[in-house]
Amino acid sequence: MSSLEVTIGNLALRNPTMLASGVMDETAGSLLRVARAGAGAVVTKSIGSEPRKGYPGPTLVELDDGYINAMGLPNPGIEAFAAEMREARSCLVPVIGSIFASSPKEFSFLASKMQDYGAAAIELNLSCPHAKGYGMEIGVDPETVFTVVREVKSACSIPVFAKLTPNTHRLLEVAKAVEAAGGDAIVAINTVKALAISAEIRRPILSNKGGGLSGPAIKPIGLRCVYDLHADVNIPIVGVGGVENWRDAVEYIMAGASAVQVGSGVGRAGLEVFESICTGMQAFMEREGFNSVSHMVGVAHE
Amino acid sequence: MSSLEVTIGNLALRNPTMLASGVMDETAGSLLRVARAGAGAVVTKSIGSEPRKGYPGPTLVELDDGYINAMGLPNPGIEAFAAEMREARSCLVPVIGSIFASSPKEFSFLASKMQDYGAAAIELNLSCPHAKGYGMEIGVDPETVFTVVREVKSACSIPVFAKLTPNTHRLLEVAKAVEAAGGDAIVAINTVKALAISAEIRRPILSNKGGGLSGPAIKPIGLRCVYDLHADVNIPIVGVGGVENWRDAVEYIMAGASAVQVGSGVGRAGLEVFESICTGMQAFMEREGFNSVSHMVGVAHE
Amino acid sequence: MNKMRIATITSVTKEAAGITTLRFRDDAEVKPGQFYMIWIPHIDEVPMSASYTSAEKGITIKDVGEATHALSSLKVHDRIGVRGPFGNGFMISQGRVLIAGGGTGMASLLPAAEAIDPGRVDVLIGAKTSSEILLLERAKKVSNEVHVSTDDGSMGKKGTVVELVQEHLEAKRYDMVLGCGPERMLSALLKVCDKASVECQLSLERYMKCGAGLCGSCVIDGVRVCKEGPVFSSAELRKMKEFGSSKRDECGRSVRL
Amino acid sequence: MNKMRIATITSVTKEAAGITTLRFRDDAEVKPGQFYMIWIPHIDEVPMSASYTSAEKGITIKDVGEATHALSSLKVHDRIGVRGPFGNGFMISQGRVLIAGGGTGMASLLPAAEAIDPGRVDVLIGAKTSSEILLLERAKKVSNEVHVSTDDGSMGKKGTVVELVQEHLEAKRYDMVLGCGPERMLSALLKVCDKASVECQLSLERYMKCGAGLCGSCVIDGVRVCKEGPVFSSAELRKMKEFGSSKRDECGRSVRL
Ligand SMILES: Cc1cc2nc3c(=O)[nH]c(=O)nc-3n(C[C@H](O)[C@H](O)[C@H](O)COP(=O)(O)OP(=O)(O)OC[C@H]3O[C@@H](n4cnc5c(N)ncnc54)[C@H](O)[C@@H]3O)c2cc1C
Ligand SMILES: Cc1cc2nc3c(=O)[nH]c(=O)nc-3n(C[C@H](O)[C@H](O)[C@H](O)COP(=O)(O)OP(=O)(O)OC[C@H]3O[C@@H](n4cnc5c(N)ncnc54)[C@H](O)[C@@H]3O)c2cc1C
Ligand SMILES: Cc1cc2nc3c(=O)[nH]c(=O)nc-3n(C[C@H](O)[C@H](O)[C@H](O)COP(=O)(O)O)c2cc1C
Ligand SMILES: Cc1cc2nc3c(=O)[nH]c(=O)nc-3n(C[C@H](O)[C@H](O)[C@H](O)COP(=O)(O)O)c2cc1C
Ligand code: FES
Ligand code: FES
Repeated sequence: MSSLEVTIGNLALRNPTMLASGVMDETAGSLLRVARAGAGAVVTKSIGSEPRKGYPGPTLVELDDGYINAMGLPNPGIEAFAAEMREARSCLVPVIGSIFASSPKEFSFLASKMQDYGAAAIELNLSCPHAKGYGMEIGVDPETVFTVVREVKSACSIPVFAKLTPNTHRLLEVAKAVEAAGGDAIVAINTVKALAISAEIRRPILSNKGGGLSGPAIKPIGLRCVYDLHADVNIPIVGVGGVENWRDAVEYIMAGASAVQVGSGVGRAGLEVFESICTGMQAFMEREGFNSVSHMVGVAHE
Repeated sequence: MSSLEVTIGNLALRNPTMLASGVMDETAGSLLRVARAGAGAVVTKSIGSEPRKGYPGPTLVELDDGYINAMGLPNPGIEAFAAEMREARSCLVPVIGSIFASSPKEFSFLASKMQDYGAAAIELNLSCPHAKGYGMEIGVDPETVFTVVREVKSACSIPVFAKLTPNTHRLLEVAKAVEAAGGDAIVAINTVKALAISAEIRRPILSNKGGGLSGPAIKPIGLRCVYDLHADVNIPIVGVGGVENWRDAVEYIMAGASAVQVGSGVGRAGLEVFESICTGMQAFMEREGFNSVSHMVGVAHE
Repeated sequence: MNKMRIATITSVTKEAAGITTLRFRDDAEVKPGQFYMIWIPHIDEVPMSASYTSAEKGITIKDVGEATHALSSLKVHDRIGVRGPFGNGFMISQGRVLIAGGGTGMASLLPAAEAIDPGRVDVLIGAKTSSEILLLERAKKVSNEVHVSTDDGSMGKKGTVVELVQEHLEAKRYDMVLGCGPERMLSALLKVCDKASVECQLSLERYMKCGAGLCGSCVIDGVRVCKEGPVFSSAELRKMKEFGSSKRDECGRSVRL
Repeated sequence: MNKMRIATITSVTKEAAGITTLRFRDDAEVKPGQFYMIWIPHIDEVPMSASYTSAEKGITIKDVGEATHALSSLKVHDRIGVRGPFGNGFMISQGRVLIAGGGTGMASLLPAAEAIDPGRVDVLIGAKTSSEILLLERAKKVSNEVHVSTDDGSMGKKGTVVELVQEHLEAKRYDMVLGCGPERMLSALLKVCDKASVECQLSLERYMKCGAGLCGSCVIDGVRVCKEGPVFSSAELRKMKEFGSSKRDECGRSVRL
């Protein structure tokens, strides 16, 4: 029987699906629920130093083929998040702590807190497209990214993943900076800069105006990033963007991802999405003679 | 009655819809047909100095919400294109000559040819995401773009539009370079870098592997680019990306576009797309009390 | 998938002090107990239960802050954005039904009451004082057994609506209780129903951002109120540690109710 | 919208020298005269008419270059990608129908012949020499009137299939002619039909890249052969300046036929 187990660096997962940051992952209760639903790992909402309310509504636009969101990085702050992590840790699967910050020092501080809370790995959000001073403003500059990753690496001993933005022509340079700084994996992609307008109201729908596009609309974009990254970097890649069925997941893995994350798919396909990806992937692997997921990683390059 | 007439710089159009470059615009016959179908202007296929076959198939992947293409800039070359322009020029609407090249000098050469052929304006393709040495490799560098636009401007007297890529975080800088160099308008956006993989065949579907995403999937991305551009530059903007009905067109115009182009919409909604956008837009304008398209331009910023 | 539509206000009705009903046309099919996300341009987007579920939909708003104040101030011809309907709605069961609403809770309960044949539904409405008793006339159209309680005794029975429910459950056999109102009331209601061994379905409120089951801001014990709720059965409610005790604020912090 | 599917070859039949039929399962509904875009991984994607339109589809390939050679070399269990069906297909008309095919043109005509009640269809097959006469046995199953012409007279009438058509049109009343083959043949065929005042539908070939009505590489006088064609009526063909005289190469240059 084909095995779905994978490892990202030294992190072992029962299957290659993870919950993406920002979706049902702000509370212990929801993290535990997603783990029970079958995810191989769960990533927390991106947590910052201070509590943040996020933007006023609307924060989400629903499209036929995805969503545009500008939540504004709402989060309870790293102190209050201790309680959630304490409970979430009891989960069957690794809990990966996502963090955002505006300086290398702040990133290191948050990372060591997350490690203390029992996170199995850190995911650096270097890629939020709609929060001024955070996210992709940092993540498009290879030097800044290098510094952030190196400082976080020296501040903690658990694996450090860097989540990158597709909104730049310098993705590969940024990824190489992550690798050079000792980053353990690259997570690609965060949302794509986008906007929705209401013709009748004559203004942008999101209160923040700009937002980030996710879901099936961006799958071909994410797939391209993962494919290009696989050709250029040697650390593992986690594929994100529009994954909502086994075929999407297999495509990402063949492009070069060692695992995938599911965000919008939770809203669009329900929490069953993790189990149905795994069942479908296993059937595909048996049909096509793949014994393990690792044998599929990057085969589209051959 | 609300008027659909618009002007882009000194170019007057009977309505704000144009055929986008690369779609049914390689021959005089097809350009004339699209003009008859109701477009306010037609843009030719991007023409280079020499004939090019383009890539082997597959060159197109069809998706639920768009296409991924890597045609490879097939074109008959500027010399052979003289005959097409001679015939197409008899068309009721302006014919805009799109050109691609690998140096400022080559761009100028092609532009002056197009002017001789009777083009009403030039569109510089600075943004093709899948042809090595052309397109977006040039279009992400503000200095190169400045030089190209300035040289083309001095080589011809007709308006010069610069078509930009969304695959960069430097879009606004590039647009400002166009403006500073005397460019008459910005066309945004070209396709978004993308990939499609076949799980069963275990490889990318397009022969070129990477391609460009177009259609509804990228509408929110194009809208965002146009919105951001309108806030930052003062020359007119032509919106492209996923326009296939009047609502899409109105959204682009409210975001800041003076006109829109339709590419994928021709394949997805048929040649009727131009007429149906115009009819719908006119009805909307009458319902909402807009006398002219120019009154809608950029209103989403107010 | 619930795309935003723009709707025009067709009527504005002042129901009581600070309570306004807006009607608008929207073609979506809405079940009693479901809610909309309502966009008030330039202000905010907030969840509102459908208080009318026919072709001309309605919402009934209590003015408690910026968004609800702006909503309450809209006029005929003004425009709002609507997404939805979201959530599960009430399951209209067989047998005798008792409906118990506190405050704007009545807004989502009345469409449920109207969906039940008149002979088998009794309605109890609670408020602090008589001027806050909501939708009484509309309730009387669907049931001959409509009773009221006020904290100050200015109308109907003096006391809470939960006490009124308890009296009814003791006096008469009901097969189902439907409730909506402040969570402390709902938590007391669940106890009363459990004691009388009558099933209930209660509609909860949590801080909602996306409304679409995505962001997780509305979770109670990991359950999304916007998706798996807002209506929960006795069995589900009994399992929820946070029910009646804590909720999440805009930042996702746990706060006491 | 025509997404790529991966199909597995279920049978390979050598029809004649250099001519191969591949069968594969594809659930799309295909009309006679429509075509697929066939992806041969690592090689190319090329247009191929459906020569079988039942659940187990088929294509009949003439080996003329890299892609067709690779296709002709496939074995059972090999995989191809298929998009489509594309194009309009033949309109199956009332009355007596005469079918005239040259070369692999028979591939798209036979499904049309099979869709017409046997009593009212005659089939004419042309080729250079007897070994290149295609699908004769299959044609005989749908019509008692199957005739052959060869340039060298090695089988049937010596001469072109157009001459054979002319004879038939003179001898018998037909309501419609369906034709497919090299464009010079089709152009002669149109003249013959016009002279006899019989309507025809002819299937054209042009360089196709997208197959989906988008890129414009297949246009003839501004008309997309992949979308509005590949089958055109006499009236449409008469208006086309490029018909029978020029086509476009891979670069979009006009070249003589
Ligand atoms: C499923 C559901 C149905 C509802 N139905 C109705 C209804 O029919 N009629 C009615 O008057 N009210 C209803 N509400 C409550 C209503 O959404 C809030 O009163 C409103 O959002 C307050 O916004 P504000 O800006 O006016 O007040 P604020 O000053 O912003 O907040 C006042 C209080 O309202 C709550 N609140 C604020 N924003 C939200 C939000 N986005 N989601 C949930 N709660 C929020 C918080 O508890 C806050 O403390 C419903 C809430 C939910 C969750
Ligand atoms: C609608 C349609 C239906 C067709 N049906 C059949 C069929 O049933 N059986 C069959 O054997 N052939 C059919 N063809 C022709 C077939 O597509 C070409 O023979 C094939 O593409 C040649 O490819 P190659 O690489 O083998 O040859 P190449 O050496 O690449 O080319 C040989 C010649 O084939 C033509 N050709 C090449 N590529 C294309 C292309 N993408 N589109 C159109 N023509 C091309 C050109 O005229 C070229 O000169 C059809 C063509 C069209 C347009
Ligand atoms: C509502 C929402 C909130 C998100 N919040 C975060 C976040 O806090 N941190 C982060 O790194 N990514 C965030 N993302 C991005 C996702 O993790 C993911 O990268 C993106 O949505 C693409 O994946 P998908 O198509 O599966 O949603 C968010 C996405 C959505 C839709
Ligand atoms: C098949 C195809 C070919 C294209 N060729 C060109 C081209 O030659 N030059 C160019 O500037 N843009 C080209 N484009 C990009 C379009 O002009 C347009 O910018 C893009 O497709 C987004 O618009 P749409 O969503 O309306 O298609 C091409 C697009 C497609 C789909
Ligand atoms: S409000 Fe976002 S999940 Fe419920
Ligand atoms: S092949 Fe592209 S339009 Fe016909």
